[in-house]
Amino acid sequence: MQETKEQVASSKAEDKSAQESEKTQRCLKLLEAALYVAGRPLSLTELSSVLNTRSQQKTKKYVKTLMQDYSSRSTALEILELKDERYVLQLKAEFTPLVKKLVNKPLLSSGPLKTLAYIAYRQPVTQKRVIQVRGQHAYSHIKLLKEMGLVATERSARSMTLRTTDYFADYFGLSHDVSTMKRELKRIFGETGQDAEPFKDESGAESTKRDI
Amino acid sequence: MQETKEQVASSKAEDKSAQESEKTQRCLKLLEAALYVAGRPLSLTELSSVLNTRSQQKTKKYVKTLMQDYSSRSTALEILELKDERYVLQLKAEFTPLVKKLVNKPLLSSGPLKTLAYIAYRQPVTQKRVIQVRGQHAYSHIKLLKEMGLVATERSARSMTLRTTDYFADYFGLSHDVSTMKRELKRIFGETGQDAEPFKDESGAESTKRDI
Amino acid sequence: MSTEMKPFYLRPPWNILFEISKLEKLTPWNVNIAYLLSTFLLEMERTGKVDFRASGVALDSSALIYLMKSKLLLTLQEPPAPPKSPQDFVPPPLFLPLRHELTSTTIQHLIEVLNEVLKGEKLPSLDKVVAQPVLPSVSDLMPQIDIFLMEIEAQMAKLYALLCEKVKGTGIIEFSSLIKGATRLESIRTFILLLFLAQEGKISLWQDEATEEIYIAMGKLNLAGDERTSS
Repeated sequence: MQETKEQVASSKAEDKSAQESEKTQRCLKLLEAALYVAGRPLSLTELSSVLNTRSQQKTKKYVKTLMQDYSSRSTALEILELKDERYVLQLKAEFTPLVKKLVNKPLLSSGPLKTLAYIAYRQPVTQKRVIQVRGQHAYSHIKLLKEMGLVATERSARSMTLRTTDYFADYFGLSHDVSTMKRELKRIFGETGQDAEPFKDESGAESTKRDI
Repeated sequence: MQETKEQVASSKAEDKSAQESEKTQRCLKLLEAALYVAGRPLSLTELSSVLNTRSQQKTKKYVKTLMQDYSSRSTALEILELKDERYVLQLKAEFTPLVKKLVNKPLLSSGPLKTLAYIAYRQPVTQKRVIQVRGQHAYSHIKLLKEMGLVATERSARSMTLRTTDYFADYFGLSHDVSTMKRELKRIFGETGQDAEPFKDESGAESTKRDI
Repeated sequence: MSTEMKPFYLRPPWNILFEISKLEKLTPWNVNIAYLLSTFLLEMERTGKVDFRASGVALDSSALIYLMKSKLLLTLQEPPAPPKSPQDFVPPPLFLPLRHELTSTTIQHLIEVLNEVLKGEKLPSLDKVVAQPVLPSVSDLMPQIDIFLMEIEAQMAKLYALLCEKVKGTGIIEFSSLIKGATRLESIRTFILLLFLAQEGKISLWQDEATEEIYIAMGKLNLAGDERTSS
């Protein structure tokens, strides 16, 4: 059967756009696969190598599309962009306390996590102050948080000052700039403060423990 | 403003269906969160506990819906149903070779891994025996392996006995049945061209050693 | 009167009960009577100087302070809240967002390490528990002992000085208390030095057969009737 020129042109265009779309889908899946298996922030360079392209611009376009897919879909997972154009796939933090019992690796319990929240919120803050507010237990919390690279100490003339690390900021997808980060945290605490019903028990038990 | 009976009824019905849909969405997300963080097959019992329900029927309905969501969506991930009504979220096999270069974190460092290998091969084995062979450090290894759900203890009248868990079997793709698993380990051991002699010696000596 | 001569109860915190003129001016809520009285009694027991007159005054002052508290309560003055640790907003725990992470360990790794472990298993046989050597092997000790021997004179003098200081009063010290907290190697060194000191007659050594304790006495021992010293 003979085809007219227009028909050929249009079917070629369709083919091409179908191919394009297929290619896009494949790239998106590859990026998703990479972020899923790595479980850590990946740089544009690493992501580009998975796509087998040298164009970081292209990779960026794809990863942004994937981010949008994730945020528009009803899902417990999120893809975040960190500083220095790094990207990470993770569980939304609100789900952590609900499923952490299924995690097969040692996790921080809520005591140290509260101390971490306090340090993040009040930083830079003296160790003395943290102990006053959180109790003697907080010494071991601080030790643990330092071991995990979430908190760092600075020793000044008269005291030890605590602050969170860049790793901490990355882990939570927060700004590396302290004052911006504190604003972001306020928003988070404001939000979880309202729908934090399931945590109430824990935090209640915690505050009675604190003053031993 | 006055509302007619019909209007009230219909708006109530709408409210209810909106609530239903919201509840469904939340359950789907919780299941997704559970499967994501576990990274291993989860039973209906485990999944039900996350949903805080006793009805495995309900859980099954939700997990099937989630499976369909995943299969209808263009994604590198899939949810599979295994035998015994267990479910797992995993990367589609075709993507593994393309992204495995990004996986560089071992499950365990070599000390605890050795202790795990020994327990797997000699199970059920007394804790005392493991310490004798692996040294005092093995106490902390055993603690870690238990925290990670790779090993479980049974306390009998006179001693503590160690064995590997189903998670261990799933992780390494081995049988859940202990004697089959040990045969599998032996077979792989032979295939990898390891010097199989010590095995024979040891397994001969084993029955006398094991129960002391 | 010098401060050393002052009875303890005229020092803080108990002095508050004995400065009657100041009593009426203080804020009764700031005084923890139970604490003052119980520590007062303990202190008196400790010093062994029981003073009924002082006890009477303390009791009288306490009663007065109680009376002041009661009066304030009757006039509906709220007692101040107990001192609290500083109030500050403690945010809810920051849960780390979890990330699924594939790990690289394979069954091949497991098999590789298994091979090593099973080789190691042959060494300690379960049927015959290998006796752990009690002392470090000679080869471990020798190089260190060489240096040790070179400085032996100085070490002996040092140990002798230490002994002189430690035996003050009794003239005798147990070996176990001398080496308390020392490592095995340090203990061995100390014992060798003691042998040298004994040889020079600077100290005497003997051992209790029952407890196996070694006793060290300064100088040549002359314990009449003790058979162990003569042998």
